This record gives sequence, structure tokens and C-alpha cells, in this order.
Amino acid sequence: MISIKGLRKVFQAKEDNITAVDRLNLDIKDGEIFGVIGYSGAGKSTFVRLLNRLEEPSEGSIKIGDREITALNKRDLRLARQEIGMIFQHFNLLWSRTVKDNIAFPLEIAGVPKEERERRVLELIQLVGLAGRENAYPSQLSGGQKQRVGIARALANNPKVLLCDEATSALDPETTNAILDLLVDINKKLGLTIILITHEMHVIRKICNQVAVMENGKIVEQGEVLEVFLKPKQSVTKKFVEQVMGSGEDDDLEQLQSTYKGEDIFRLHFVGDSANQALISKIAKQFNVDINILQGKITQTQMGAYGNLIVQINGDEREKDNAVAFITEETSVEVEVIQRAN
Amino acid sequence: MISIKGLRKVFQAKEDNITAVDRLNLDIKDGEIFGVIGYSGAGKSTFVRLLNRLEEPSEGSIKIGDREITALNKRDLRLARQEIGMIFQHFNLLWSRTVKDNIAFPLEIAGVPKEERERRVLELIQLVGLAGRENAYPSQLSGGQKQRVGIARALANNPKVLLCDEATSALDPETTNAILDLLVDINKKLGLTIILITHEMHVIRKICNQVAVMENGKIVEQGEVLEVFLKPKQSVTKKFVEQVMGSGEDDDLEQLQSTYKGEDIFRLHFVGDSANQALISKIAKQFNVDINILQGKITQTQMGAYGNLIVQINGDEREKDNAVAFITEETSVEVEVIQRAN
Amino acid sequence: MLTNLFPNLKVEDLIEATYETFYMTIIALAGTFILGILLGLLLYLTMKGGLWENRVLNWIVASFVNVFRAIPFIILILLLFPFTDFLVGTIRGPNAALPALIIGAAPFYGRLVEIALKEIDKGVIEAAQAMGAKTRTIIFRVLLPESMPALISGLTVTAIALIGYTAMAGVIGAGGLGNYAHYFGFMRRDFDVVFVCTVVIVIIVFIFQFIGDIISNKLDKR
Amino acid sequence: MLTNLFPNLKVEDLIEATYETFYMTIIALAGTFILGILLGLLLYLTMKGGLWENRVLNWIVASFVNVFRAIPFIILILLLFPFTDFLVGTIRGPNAALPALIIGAAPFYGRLVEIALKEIDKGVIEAAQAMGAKTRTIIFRVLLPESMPALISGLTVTAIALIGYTAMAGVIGAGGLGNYAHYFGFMRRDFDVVFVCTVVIVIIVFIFQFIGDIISNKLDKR
Amino acid sequence: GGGSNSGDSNEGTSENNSENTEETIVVGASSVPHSEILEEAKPLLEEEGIILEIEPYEDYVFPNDDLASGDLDANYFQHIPYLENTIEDTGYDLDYIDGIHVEPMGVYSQSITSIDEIPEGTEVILSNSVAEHGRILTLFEQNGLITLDEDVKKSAATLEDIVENPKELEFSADVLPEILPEIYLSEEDALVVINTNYALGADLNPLEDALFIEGSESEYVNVIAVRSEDTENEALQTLVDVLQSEEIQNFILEKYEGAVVPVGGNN
Ligand SMILES: Nc1ncnc2c1ncn2[C@@H]1O[C@H](COP(=O)(O)OP(=O)(O)OP(=O)(O)O)[C@@H](O)[C@H]1O
Ligand SMILES: Nc1ncnc2c1ncn2[C@@H]1O[C@H](COP(=O)(O)OP(=O)(O)OP(=O)(O)O)[C@@H](O)[C@H]1O
Ligand SMILES: [Mg+2]
Ligand SMILES: [Mg+2]
Repeated sequence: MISIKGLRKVFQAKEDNITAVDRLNLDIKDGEIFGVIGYSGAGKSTFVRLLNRLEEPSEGSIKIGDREITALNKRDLRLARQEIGMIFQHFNLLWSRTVKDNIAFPLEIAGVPKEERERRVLELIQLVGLAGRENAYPSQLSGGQKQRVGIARALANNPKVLLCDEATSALDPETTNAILDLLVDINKKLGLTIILITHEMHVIRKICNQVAVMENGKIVEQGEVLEVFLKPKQSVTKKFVEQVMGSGEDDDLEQLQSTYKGEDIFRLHFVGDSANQALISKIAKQFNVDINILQGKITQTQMGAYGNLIVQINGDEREKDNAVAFITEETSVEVEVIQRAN
Repeated sequence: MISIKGLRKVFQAKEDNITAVDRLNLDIKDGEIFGVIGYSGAGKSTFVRLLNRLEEPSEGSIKIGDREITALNKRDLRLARQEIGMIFQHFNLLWSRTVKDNIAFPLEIAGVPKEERERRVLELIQLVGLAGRENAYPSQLSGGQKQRVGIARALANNPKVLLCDEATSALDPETTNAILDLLVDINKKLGLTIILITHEMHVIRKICNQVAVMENGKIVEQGEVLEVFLKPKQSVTKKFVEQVMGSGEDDDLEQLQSTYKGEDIFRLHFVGDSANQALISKIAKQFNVDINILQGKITQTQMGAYGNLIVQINGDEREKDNAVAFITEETSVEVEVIQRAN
Repeated sequence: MLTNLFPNLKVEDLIEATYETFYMTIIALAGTFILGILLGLLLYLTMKGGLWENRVLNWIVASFVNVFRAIPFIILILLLFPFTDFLVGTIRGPNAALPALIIGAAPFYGRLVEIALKEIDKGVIEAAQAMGAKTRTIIFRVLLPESMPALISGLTVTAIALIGYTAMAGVIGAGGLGNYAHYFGFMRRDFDVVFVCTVVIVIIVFIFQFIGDIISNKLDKR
Repeated sequence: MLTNLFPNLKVEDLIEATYETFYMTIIALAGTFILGILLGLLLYLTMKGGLWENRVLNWIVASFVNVFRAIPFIILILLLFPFTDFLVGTIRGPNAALPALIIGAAPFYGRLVEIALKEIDKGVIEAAQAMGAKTRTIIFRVLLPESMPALISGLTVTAIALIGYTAMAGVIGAGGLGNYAHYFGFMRRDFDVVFVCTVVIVIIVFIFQFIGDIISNKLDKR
Repeated sequence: GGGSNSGDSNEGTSENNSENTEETIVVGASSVPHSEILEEAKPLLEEEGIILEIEPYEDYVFPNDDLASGDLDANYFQHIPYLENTIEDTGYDLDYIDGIHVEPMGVYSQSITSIDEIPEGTEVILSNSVAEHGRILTLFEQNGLITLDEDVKKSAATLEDIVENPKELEFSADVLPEILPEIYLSEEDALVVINTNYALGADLNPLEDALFIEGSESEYVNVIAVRSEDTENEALQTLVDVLQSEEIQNFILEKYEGAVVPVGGNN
């Protein structure tokens, strides 16, 4: 259990101070995969760097397990850090070491014997898909390859807590998926707690249990991923959720409106209620209308389909009204009128 | 018009040579936004670095406009480069300069007078949303903020060609959208040709006209974005396209299969044919079945809805078969059986 | 009081020697800075993979640098007599020491400059190249500013080495504290003079170090 | 033939002087390397924002370094007589020169080490800290390896400065080429000896520079 | 600065030493005892209307070069044999006016108390200043320890000119002269050849502590050297006169406790 109270970090600047993290309170359960999202500059990196005290907090306390991180002396902090893996936004690889030796580094620090170290390193190289490049130096790697070395390095010592700062943002989807699967796997098998900064909502959706949204150094929204996705309250959150839910970015909508000028277009919000299954075929049967799916995204959640569809409803004016009224009144699907014919 | 012929780049390594770019042929039209995708290590960064000869080609020729880049002498190359903006994967900002001065740098190089330089810099700072941080040094910026400085810098001198290496991969979706809008805007207004490496397919979908897929230093597939999205031929491409099309990642499918054990699940591939509009409501009317949309993503293209939906079809065994047979035979929608009840 | 503690010390002489040391060090430092940067840049630019890759030129500059670093100072002074005479019009006194000091220290500083330049992130140089910057622009707007903290620290080191050199410049009557300490202190076994001179030298060294550190830290925005 | 061209040159003496120069330079270099790294690390670690931030210790080390860099070499030799006598058992000859050479060069190299360490990317140090590395581990596995090319280049510069110092070590009978050139060449006005000695010194410098460059380039994987 | 107002200009030197016809002479000198003695002579010369400028020199080559080139009017650091050697080597047109003092060369040892007790193979440590070697070897020859090649001029003899060395003395000539006293203190079993003026600094009493020492009639008299054309220069003559005056001689005797022997005046 990670427990954060009143955490605050102020950067002294010449002109004015910058409060990168602002009186943050947060509890993260053991074994949880905790996502952190937020705009660029929101304070996400600073937040995770505070967790292992790479950045000294200006105020507040951090407890990981029963260790009060903020109160540890140097030696204890060092030991605590050996159980906290970290993946850096800028990789921070040692250019003087090969891929293999970079990954072995945390093992050397933890005093793992040589044979075991080698075994583990080879295993990790396989896992992150760098076989064949183990003797390359970082300067000879592509961006994504460097990132993967950073990931392998962070995992090498079987940490209890893993801090990931944009761990997959330099990776293609295939590799991203492989890495995420790996993380989930370790999380399940070893109960690894992961705190994961990302701006890719599909990463959050795919592996996180909890998500927190940061804005201006504060957590403005937090909860179960599904809950936050279903009922985003803050406008930041809505913007992020829209990304994964594929709900029309504004210009897409405009395009649709111009393509289907003079026709009825609605957006149906499915809110994860299984009662709404087969809504479209039900409507088609019950009312004399054709429903044309223009665009949208539906995701399956534990509680049923969630997402939204932009549809065009064709048919008799009366029937159309009835159909819409039926959806609005009899189901939990919300109807948003995007464009009416008249 | 950028015309690339037989481009090849081999890195000499101790053990074995690495062919990062392998006999590449490519034409990019003026004013095009050309996307490049591919797995990590495919050779994308090397490819764009060859375009402005940051990397000297081992073989082959590059022509930009009527300049044969590969044949230019130092001085002409320098002048040619002033018209090619570049956004680096690792930002490459000068730590000794503030945000403002970093952005002003290409203008200084091009000999733009001071007042105009300042005007332009302020404009760019506004555009990338860094107002208020203009006097900060790179070390005081977050990852995304650095990225934006890099973008502003690349745009400063109104280049004719812009090379973007993962320009938005450190940015949140909101900022990404803003930047992409900016790029499209410049592209339309000034006819800027953009070559854009990314692993985010939605970036490709949103702004690119053409896309090329790289694998092992070769372009394995290339064409209009829509065409490639509609009919991905290579397995790499399919994997990438699935990302933007939201088609079930494998574990999602498994989850669906276990949730809907013993029921009929199909995947319907809509391939952008307007004749297929209103398919679901049509089926519902014609056959005595209920169609339950479980998951999927539909995107509007110029030729109609494109994407796929995973649906559960309930109803009488005969009716179900008929419905499926109808879709398969009478429409251009492809049906993929994911699970049959018996 | 001073005269009680240090009976053999002549305060005016000490002040004059201090002045001479300062004079020689500062002027020679200015010359060393310019010539050293020049040499360092040449070494860096002409090296393998450098912007002006040129084996021959690199070899020539490296030879020049090494030869002048290698020659013992006294012999250097001797060798430079005709040159010094031509340049300064005399081969005696602090001004005559300057050519030898500069030519003795510049190759040394040049190497430090080269080392500092090599530490610059290749990425930013590439960025400037990609913008179509002239080599001149790269030198003055990228290489020098980005390595400035190390250049200044290196200059501090050189300044202090120069203070040591000025002691040897005594052989041509350039004066200075080192010479004063040796000639009027050590040789006469007036160790109070040696002591005071050493203290003054140490103070001068601290002043240089202090100023160098402040400038270097101020410039370092990493 | 040699004797025709250089009538005053005694080949055995030249060989002996060359040997002495090599001997002193190499042993002193080893000592300087160790002591200099130590001093440089201390300066770096105790500086503001360093891993062992400690104003007092930093001030002490900096003072030590500056004082010993500041003292003219001849006076340094004198000051070290008791220490040298205790350590080496004699105050004469090449071995007696070693303490003064090392103590004269190490502070200088220490500063170069400090400069090199300051150039290391803060990120990799943070990465090691985040892994829970002991400061010792950070020193030996991060700081030193990551700055090794600059450390070696700096050592080359120091080696060549040491060759210059050995010339001065002649005053206590340490011999060496510089001394040979000065006393047997210059003082006797036998300039052929000066010339040959200078050429040999230049060759030695080239050898050091060559080896230093090769090692430094080999280690640089950036 | 360099020798200002130097050169051969003798105009204005008057026998009356009137105050408005002051003349400046520039004299190069090594530190001990030369410049100390000159400093003492300064006020006396001033009374004679001569301003004395002392140029400090740390080596033995430049003062003669500078004298020959005209930067100096005279120098005061060398003895006659060295001057002769230089003239021979360089062809400079130099001469001297007269001798001022002798710094007798003494041989010291901490453990050896008489010449007869010198064990075989004893190390002899002497200055690296080659100019002194002939002189030192001559001293050893005079004391019956070695024999020098007869064909060689004594004052120019080098270590290689030793033809007989019955006690197999090992000569090491590689130390700076002013460091010799420290060597004496540290190398107990060796013979150390020390210039008397330096021996003083180490609290040695040359007359008592030396194993053997040059007599005051040594030919190694330190002289005021000048360009040949200036041997009759009046200001320089005056300089010599003052240095040979009783006042200065007493100063030398007092200050150096007999270790530096004033000469002249009597010749
Ligand atoms: N300097 C170099 N020396 C040796 N190999 C190199 C060098 N630079 C790149 N490579 C190799 O060339 C291949 C292509 O690298 P490149 O950087 O172009 O990949 P990329 O497609 O940009 O990947 P990413 O998406 O991870 O950034 C990789 O296998 C990489 O390891
Ligand atoms: N060393 C520093 N000095 C001053 N300001 C800083 C420093 N480090 C970060 N900041 C500022 O603190 C704020 C938060 O930065 P942080 O790196 O935590 O953002 P982030 O959420 O990680 O953003 P991104 O997604 O762009 O990486 C930013 O406004 C940044 O400019
Ligand atoms: Mg960040
Ligand atoms: Mg790349």
C-alpha cells in the first residue's frame, strides 16, 4: 500500500516559483496498476520522481508498505529504492555499457551473483525483444530499442513497485502490447504494484485498475478505470476519455455534418448497461426506420457495452420521433442530437 | 516532389553490419503529408535522417524539388537544409538557451532580423502553448514541453519540407491534436510537405494522405492512407491498422469469448462501401434475429463506413444461418466467425 | 607589525611582485584563451568524424600543440627570443615573458578545450546542422556556448598553471611573486619571504578559482 | 654519425636521461591518477548539489588543491623535503622527485577530473540512485566509466605537464631530459644537446598523446 | 623592466660628482651574496651620484648575454675562470674590472670527520652547475683525493678528466647548488660540496665544520664583469671602488661570518 499525504513540490525559479505537485493525497493498493494521465506539464513526472525521492518533496509524506519514504535516512532509502523499479521518460542509459550490461546494472547493485545475473539478463533481453542486440551500445540503438532496454533494466531486480514514466510512448503498438502484457503478467504473478504515467488512454484501458487525472499538480479526478471512463467529471478527463472512446473529435463531426447535410444524425451513448444490448436491431424491428451506423466505438466492459455510436436514422418523420423517444425514455442509452433534418 | 531511389544505409558494427535502410524507392508529392510507420528498429529514424543527410547514405539518391540532395556540396546542402525543418525524437535542444532562444535559433541561422525574429518566436510560443515559459531553460521543462519547443523550432523558419520523428509521442492527446491541427493548417496554407514518423495510427489517420510501412529497412507497403487502412496486405500493416480500427486485440477477444460462452459471435468487416449502410437494421427487419453489438469501431471514410463490429446474433438457428448467409453473399461486408454455439 | 613578523620582507617589493604576477597572468590568460580556443576548435573540427575532418591538418595542429607543450619552459623562452624581440621589442621583463607564457599555456588550454568540446551532446550539433547552420555559426552558437562551463573551468585551471609559469619567467627578469620568493627568499634563506609570497600566490589562486567557479556555475543551465 | 652532427652529445647520457624522464613520468602519472581521481571525486561529490554535499569538506579539499597547485614547484620540492625523506629515505634522485611530482600534478589532474565529472548526464546518475546504488557503486560503475574518455584525455594532458615538471625535478638530482638539456646543453651553450633533448621530449609527448587518444577513443561509445 | 638607460653613454660622468649629473648603472647579479652586497652598496653609490639598478638573475647564461648585448652595464655573479670560459665559448668582448669577493668552496660531511677517514666508494655530491666543476675537482686534487688529466685546464676540468681516483669516490653532480645544505643534512655518509654562502644558511660554520675548504687566495674571485670598452668607465670604476671599500668589506665579513671573503682593496 502506497499512501501519499499532502505531497507538494515547488521548483524555485528566478522569476516565479512553479508548484509542480500541489498538496496531493492518494492511496494506491498493493498489486494495483495505477495509471496517471494529464496534460503535458501537469506534474506527472515530478510526481513519480517524488515517490522514490529523486526529487525531494517540499512538503508532505509518502509511505510505501510500512516504510515512511520521506523519513528514511540515506541507507534505508537506498534499500527501499532497490525494491522500486523505475522507467525513465528519457531512458537514462549508461552509454559506456552494452545493452546486456545496462540491464545487469541493477542486479550488480543488488549483489546478485554473476551466473544468475547473466541468466536473468538473457531472459529479459528475450522478453523485451532485443535478442541479437545484446552487445550493442545505446548509441547504436533506435529510440524504441533504448526504451526497451530501460524497461528491462527496471524489471531486472524483480521490484515490488514499478514507476513507469511514459514507458511505452516511443514504442510501436505491437511492442507496446507485448510490454503491457509482460507488465500485467508480472503484476499478476508477483503482485507488483505499478504506477504508470502515460498519455495513451488505450494503455490505461488495457492494463490499469485505477486511474488518476492530474492537472496543474493536483489530482482532479481519480477512481476505477471503468468508472472514470464511464462518468468522466472533469473536462480534462472527458478529453482523455474521448480519445479511447473514439468519440468524434470535433473536426470529424463537422465532416460528418457536411457529408450528411440535411439528415438526422444522433449520437447514442451506451453506458455499460446490458439491458441495452441489441438496441439497434430492436429499434429496427419495432419502428419503421433504418439505422445507419456512421461512426463510433463500442467497448465491452464487465457491465455490458460501453461507448457511443453516431447514427443516421432514416424513415418516416413520425417513426423517427417515436424511435428516438423510445430510446430516450425506455432505455438507459442517452441520445444526443447532432443534427436534425429540419 | 521528393524522389528517393535505391536508398541504402549500412551501419558498420563490430560483429555484423546492420542494414538500417535497404534499397528504398519512394516518391513523395509536394504538399503531401506522408506518414511512416513500422516497428521499433525498422529504420524509420535512419530513413528521415538520410533525407537531410544527417546520415550519409551508403547508396542511392535523394532528390528534393530539383535539388539532388545526395549530390550537393557542403554549401548547397546547407542552403537546402534551411528549407527542411526537423523535429527530433530526442528533442536535441540547446541547454544553454532559453525556450525563446532555442526557437529563435534557426531564424538566427537564416539571418532573420531581430525584430521579426522576436515576433515570430512569440507567435510560435503561443502556437505550441508554451506562453509563460519562454524564459525557462530546457532542464526546467517537462518532456512534453521540450517536445513542443522542438516542434516550434522546426517550424520557425517556414520550411518547405518538415521531417518529424515521433513529434507527438511525448504529448497528451489534447496537445497532440493541437499540434496536428497546426501542421495540417500550415500544410494547407503554405503547401508544406511533411514526412512524419509515428507509431500512433490515429495520427496517421488524422493528418496523413499517404502512408508507408517499414520493416527491416524496407518499405513493405505504401499507398493512400485509406487504401492501406482498408486493405492492409502485410501482417505488419494489419497489426498497425487494427490499432486505429480498434479491432479486438487478442486478449479482448478471449475475454469476449469467455463472457459469451456458447453463443454465436461474428466479426463484421465493413470495408467502406456505402451500400452497406444500415446493414444491421436491415438484417433485423429481414430476419428474425437480434443483433447485439459487443464491441467494435466504425470510422467514416469518403466511401462510407469503414471498420468492424463484433456482434452476437441471437435467434432461431435457421434464421441465424440465413442472416449470415445474406450478409456474406449479398453485401460486401465480410463475416468472420469467431465462435459458433455448436 | 608586518615588518616585525617578517623582518626580511619589503612591502613595496612584494606589492610590485604581486602586480607583476597579476599583470603577466591576466594578459597571458587573455592570449591563452583566444589562442587555446582556436587550437582546441581546430583539433576538434579536424578530428575523425569532425565537421572539417582533415587528417593532415589535424596532425599538424596536434604536432604544434604537442611540441609546444613538451618543450621545457626555459628552453621555450630561449627559442622564442627572436620572435619575442620582434613582437615586444625587448627580450627582458614582464612583457617579454608574455609570448612564452602564451605559447606555453595555449596548447595546454587547447587540449582542455578539445576535451570540453568532445563532451557536447552530438544531438544538438546535428540539430544545428539540420537547420543548415554554417560551421561558423555552429562554432559560435553551439559548440562554444554549450561547452562554456567546461571552457571556463578549464581556463581557471590554466590560469593557475600560468601563475606557476610566471615563477619561471623570472629567468628573463620578468619578476613576479615566484621569482621574488626564490631569489629574495629561498636563495637567501629568508623563509619569511617565501612564506608570505606563497600565501599571496595562494590567495591569487583562490581569487581566480572563485571567479572561475562563479562564472562556470552561472553559465551551467543543465 | 650522431656524434658528427651533435658533437657535444653523449649518447649514453641521453639514454639515461630519457630513461629517467620515462621513469619519473610513468610512476608519477600512476600516483597522480589515483590521487587526482580521489581529489576530483571529492571535489565533485561534496560540491553544491553533489551526492555528499558538504560545504566544509569541499572548502577543505578545494583549498588543498589550490594551495598545492599554487606553490611554485621548486618551493614545493623544498617544503616536501621532510616528507620525502620519511617516505623515500632520500631527498635526491628520481625517487625523491616523485612525491613532489605527484603532489604537484595531482591537484591539477583533480580539477580536470572534476570538470569531466560535471559533464556527465545527470540522468544516468539519477537512474543509478533510483536503483538504490551505494555512492561507492555510483562512483565506480557510473561516474568513472561514463567520464572515462575525458578522464583519459585529461590524464594525457597531465602526463605531458608532468614531463615538463620532471625538467624542474633536476634540481634535486633527479636527472631527466629537461635537466640534461638545461645543464649540459643550455648552461654550457651546447645547443646541439638542447636540440636533441627537445626532439626526444617531443617524441615522448607524441607517444603519450597517441596512446591517450587511442584509449580515449576506444572507450568512447557515444 | 630591462636595462633602461644602459649602453655606453658615459657623458655626464664628472669627477666632481655634482648632484645634477647623476648617472644610472645597471648591474645584473645573482641572489646570494651578490645582490645583497650590491644593495648594501647602493646608498654609498648614491652619495657618489650614481644610481645603482640591480637586475636579478637566476641563471648564469643570460647575465653575460645581456652584458654583451648592452642591456647591462656590468654584472656581478661569476668568477674569473667562468668569465674566461664564456668568452672562449661565445667570443663576447668582455672583461672585468676587479675582483670583489671569494666564496670558498667547502666539503662537508656529517659522519666523516677527517680526510683520512674517507671510506672507499664514498659518494661526493656537488652542484649541477658545470661552471663549478673544474674548481671543485681542483680542490679535491689539491687535497690529494684525485688526480686530473694534466692536459686539461684545471678550471675547465669535468668529471671525465679524473685520471686517478684511489678512494673510488663517486661523484654525483646533479643537484641545484642552493639545495646542497639540505642534502648535507639528509645524506649522512656522503661528502657534500657546498658553496660557503649556502652553507651559512644551513647554520654550518665553514671554518669549523668543513672537512676541507678553499683558501681565500683562490683564483675563483667573483668579479665585476663589463664590456671590454668599459673597463675604464668611471661610474663602473666607482662601483668597484665602493664594493672594495672598507665599509662594504666589513659588511661582508660580518654578514657572512667569514664564509664570504672580501678581496681587493689590497691589490
Ligand atoms: N549508429 C548506429 N550504429 C549501429 N546500428 C544502428 C545505429 N543507429 C541505428 N542503428 C540500428 O539500425 C536500426 C534502425 O534504427 P532506427 O533508429 O532507424 O529505427 P526506428 O525505426 O527509428 O525505431 P524506433 O521506432 O525504435 O525509433 C536499428 O536496428 C538500430 O539498432
Ligand atoms: N527542474 C525544474 N525547474 C523548474 N520547473 C520545472 C522543473 N522540472 C519540471 N518543472 C516544471 O514543473 C511542471 C511539471 O513538470 P513535469 O515534468 O512533472 O510534467 P509532466 O506532467 O511529466 O509533463 P510531460 O507529460 O510533458 O512529461 C512543468 O511546468 C515543468 O516546466
Ligand atoms: Mg513527464
Ligand atoms: Mg526512431
